Amino acid sequence: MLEVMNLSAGYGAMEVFWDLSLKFEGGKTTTIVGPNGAGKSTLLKTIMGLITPMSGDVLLRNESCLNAETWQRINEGLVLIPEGRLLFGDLSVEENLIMGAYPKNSRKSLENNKENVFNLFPRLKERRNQISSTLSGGEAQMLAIGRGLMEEPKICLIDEPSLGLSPVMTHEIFSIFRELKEDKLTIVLVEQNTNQALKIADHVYLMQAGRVALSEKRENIDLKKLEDFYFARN
Amino acid sequence: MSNFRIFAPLAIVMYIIVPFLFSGNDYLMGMIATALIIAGIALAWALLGNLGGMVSFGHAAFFGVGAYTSAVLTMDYNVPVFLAMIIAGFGASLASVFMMPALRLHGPYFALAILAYAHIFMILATEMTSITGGAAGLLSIPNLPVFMGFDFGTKLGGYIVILNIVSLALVVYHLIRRSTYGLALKAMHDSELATRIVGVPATQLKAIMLVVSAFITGCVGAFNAHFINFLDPEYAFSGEWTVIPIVAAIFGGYRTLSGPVLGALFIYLADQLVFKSLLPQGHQLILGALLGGMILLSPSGLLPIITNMFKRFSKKGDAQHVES
Amino acid sequence: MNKHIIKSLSAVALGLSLNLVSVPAFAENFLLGEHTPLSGKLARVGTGSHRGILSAVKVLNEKYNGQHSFEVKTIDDESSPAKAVSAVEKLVSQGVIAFTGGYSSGIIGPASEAAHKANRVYITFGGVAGPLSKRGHEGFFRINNTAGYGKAIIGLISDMGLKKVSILYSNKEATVKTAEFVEKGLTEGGVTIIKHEFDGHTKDFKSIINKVKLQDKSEAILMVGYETDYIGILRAAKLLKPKVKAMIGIWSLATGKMATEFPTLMENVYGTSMLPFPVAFTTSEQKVFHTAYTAEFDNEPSYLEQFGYVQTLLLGEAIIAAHSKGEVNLKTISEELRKTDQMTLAGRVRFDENGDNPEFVQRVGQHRTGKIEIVWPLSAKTSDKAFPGTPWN
Amino acid sequence: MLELTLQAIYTGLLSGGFYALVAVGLALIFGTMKVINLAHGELVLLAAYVAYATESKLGLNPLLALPIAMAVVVSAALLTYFLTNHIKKDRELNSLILTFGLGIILTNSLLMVFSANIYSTSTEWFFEGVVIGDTLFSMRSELLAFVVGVLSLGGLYWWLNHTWHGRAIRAVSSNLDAAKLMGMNPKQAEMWSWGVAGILATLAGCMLYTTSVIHPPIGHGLTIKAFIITVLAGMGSIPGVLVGAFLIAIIESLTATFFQSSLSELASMGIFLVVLIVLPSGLFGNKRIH
Repeated sequence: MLEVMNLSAGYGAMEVFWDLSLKFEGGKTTTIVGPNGAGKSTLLKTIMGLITPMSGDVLLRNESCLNAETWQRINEGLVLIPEGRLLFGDLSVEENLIMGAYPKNSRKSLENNKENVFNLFPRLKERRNQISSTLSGGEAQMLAIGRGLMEEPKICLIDEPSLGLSPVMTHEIFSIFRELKEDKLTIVLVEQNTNQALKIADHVYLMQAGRVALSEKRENIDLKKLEDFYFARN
Repeated sequence: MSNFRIFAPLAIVMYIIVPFLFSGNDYLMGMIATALIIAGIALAWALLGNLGGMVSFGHAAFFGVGAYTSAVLTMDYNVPVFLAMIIAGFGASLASVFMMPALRLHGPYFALAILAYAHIFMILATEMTSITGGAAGLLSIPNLPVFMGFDFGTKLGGYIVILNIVSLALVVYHLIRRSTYGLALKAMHDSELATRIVGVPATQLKAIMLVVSAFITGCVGAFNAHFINFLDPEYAFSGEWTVIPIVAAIFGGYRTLSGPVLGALFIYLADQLVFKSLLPQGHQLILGALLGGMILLSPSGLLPIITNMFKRFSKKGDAQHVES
Repeated sequence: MNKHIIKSLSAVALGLSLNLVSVPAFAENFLLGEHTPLSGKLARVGTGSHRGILSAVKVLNEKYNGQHSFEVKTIDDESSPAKAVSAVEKLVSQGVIAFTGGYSSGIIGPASEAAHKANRVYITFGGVAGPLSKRGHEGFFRINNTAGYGKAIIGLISDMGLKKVSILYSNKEATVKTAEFVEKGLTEGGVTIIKHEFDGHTKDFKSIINKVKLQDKSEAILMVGYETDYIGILRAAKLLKPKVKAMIGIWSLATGKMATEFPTLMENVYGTSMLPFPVAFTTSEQKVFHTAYTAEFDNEPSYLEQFGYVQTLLLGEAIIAAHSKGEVNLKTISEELRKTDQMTLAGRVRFDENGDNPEFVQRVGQHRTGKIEIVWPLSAKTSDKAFPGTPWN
Repeated sequence: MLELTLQAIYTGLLSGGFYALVAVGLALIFGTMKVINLAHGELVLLAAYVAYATESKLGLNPLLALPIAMAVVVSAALLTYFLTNHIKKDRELNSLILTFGLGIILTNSLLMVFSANIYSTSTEWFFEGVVIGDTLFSMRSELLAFVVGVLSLGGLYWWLNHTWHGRAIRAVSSNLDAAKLMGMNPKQAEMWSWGVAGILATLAGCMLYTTSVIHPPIGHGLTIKAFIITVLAGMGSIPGVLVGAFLIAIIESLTATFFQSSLSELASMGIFLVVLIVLPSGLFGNKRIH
């Protein structure tokens, strides 16, 4: 469904990852875990076209999409739910959600989807008129997820969804992802919260310092061993 | 090294060849001197822009304050002209101190705040009739004096004075850029956050750059007052003293040392000598088109083109020659 | 009333014809220099003055056809002193023998300084600052001055017998000086003056007019500014209708352009003007100017064109006179100019030792249904003034 | 005294509507592209000259010039956009030079075509007085300009909030990367913002011609005023532009009434500086600096 081949990218002259090759199967959930600074977020941004890779290729349904601009990739159903910082800070909560319905296919069901998001996150409904830059970290995260869902993704890249959320909230969010998974969405989940992430994963990558350190099917992964791996560098 | 390759021939041309060829031609000498006035402001502007990372839309303020300071000192208090010109630099620096609250602003906000200051200075000059002569301005401002037997009041004399002012400004700019200050400032330009972490007091450095830039501009303004012998608020604080130097600096490449100077010489002389004779009325149109084209085709300015030409020339082994 | 003009004209004509007879035709091309703002903020006035100068050159060439010719080289000074100085220097290097033109004291000052250094005569109408003529320049002449405008306005207001006048003036050099001159003259005559300063950016004059209406309660409004200011002031006044008996302006108000383009706005408004409009170009001199002007340009000439014409004509005649006596240079042209005493489109012209024209007194015209009648001084009037009278009643 | 004050505030309010109309196009473009269009005032002036030409050459009411003026000005705005878009490096700074150059070209072209003469509409209808309660005076054209200004800003506000093109402009102004992630094409949003700015400049130009006097050099002053209002508003905020414009205009007319007219600009510049230094991101801007 989605594949990156020998991908290298970074900011300016500073490379963040080198020669990455990962494969995300359709209808499956792939989790990428790894410490801060491993290049996970940069990888997602590169897949979305926000960052131009230095070399390598991104394949969407077996075709290179490097020539497609970010907004064209969105129309293919490829959606990134970014971390809370990428909100429209000076727009209200509700306006942020409405912006999510921008892709042509999702405009029709705008009202419906908005209600769904409000049902998922009653907190957002309470604060629908609040300017989003004044939200707390957890609320911002909810809004980012809600806005992503408004786009009606087919392939959903999720960047650190549990960041800043309470354990209860995290649990709820993951139950939403589980539902998405049941709807046969392709999910790429980047997480530091290994515990939760592994529960819904079909495949797991571990990234460290810009490289893939481990690639395994979920059933072959021993959480304990992974955590050893994980903290070995820290 | 590359600095030397540009400055050595430039200095030879400006100090020896130009006076040798044109000293009898008041028209050309006056023209080149005016181009150097623009060059002086452009250099001061670029210093603030390049090292301080601040785009100013209001250098006319420093120019005007310098001009009025020197004119009033020489006319009402009989201060010798050259001394008054230096005091004028301090006057402009003092004016820049009033602008320091604006240093906490960024980008276009800072640019506009400075523009507003310039405008306020112009209105004050118009309204403070007792000191500045108001809208009527000051006529018959003293000429540059005879000094050590040489009459600086001539076109050639004026040319030499402004050339020295610009050269000194270049030296100051160069020294600042090479100093630890300069390094800190460069780092600051790249990332303000980074310098804060490293512990460089960014605002303080910016303030120093503002004062230095104002000083240079003030001296240039004072020179112009004694060169043209006339001032009125609209002229002294005219937006042209801001805009043309900015255009010149960017045109020449404002991140380089010699760019603003070459840019000013080129812009002013090409406009006045070539475009004006091609299109006596509306020659500014060509200037506008040239600017636009330059920005689109060679965004880092004129200097890269010239240095490229240089390289080609030297490869051929031809005589070195700067056309500006 | 035209007797004087006719007399002096015929005297001039006689003098000229004598000249022509006594001097053998020795064809010479006289090169004149002109720097004037054709672009920048003074472009409008500069263009007007320029057209007058071109007309004068045309008239001179027709007059001396076959004997001498005149040519004017013009450089746009872009409303900038430095560029005006460059222009003068360049023109000198191209061999011009004298300068005509220039606008704004700030530009004329340095430019005439450069002409002085190059030993060239410089004649202008564009700068009224006092110090200009006190620099001891032998070759500096100007045909008009603040006083001439001021005297006309003071005369008019005294005739009206007004006791309280509001002066609205722009904070430019010429306007400030003129406003001060009028204030002084009128105050001495026992008139109460209230001044309101505005600047070139002022677009909305309702605030000032409202002050005149509610606080000053004066009997007349005197406007010292330029075309854009007048239009703004008159529109605001027409709206707020202060109880004044007259709306009076100075230059660029009683002009053909204003009369044709804004007939209702201008109704009953006074402004300085040498000639009525449509110009009853009655005298031969006026006809010559008008024919020459309209042959080249499609609008009606205003004071700018007239003054540019007059100064250049005077300069041309002085050059011819100097030439007929031998050498043409700063000294001889200046001498001839100083002998000038004649009636022109711009009134009587005579130069004192400073090069100023002490005879310069403007006349005042009043807009009447698309025309301009001369109403002051009595000796020149073409009609009685409609007083009290404003555009709104 | 009261009468004077009321009239001063009323006068300020009316010109504020016009100022807002001039400023909002600049704000819109700055929002999406972070580009300051220094030729904005010249575009307004261009529209005014089209209105003049329509009136004087075709003998039509200058307001009928709107469609032609719109075609001309919007094309000019889009051309400016395409050129600006081709700047490869340092766009924030270089666009200043580019648009400044375009402003020079426009001013001088107007000078060559229309000469340095001053023009103002000869249609008397615009200058008929409208008097409210015997104390508040205005000309029809001023009232018209105010209404057009406020309605345009209202319409723009609605458009930005309720249409997808408008929303895309807001999103791009707010956060470029996030906007791309919502499937928005920033180029398209930028183009729309220039086009709409062109339309607003056209309206402003026609209002300028019917309320005031035009000649070539005034374009630059309009840009500066627009810029000041935009910064005062907090870059990109539409309600902020309206409030900023009213604030500036009312302060100017109060100064003209109670001090003198030539100090108006000093007062508005002073207020501008004070606001800028106390609230660096403007009255309605984000509290975050930079």
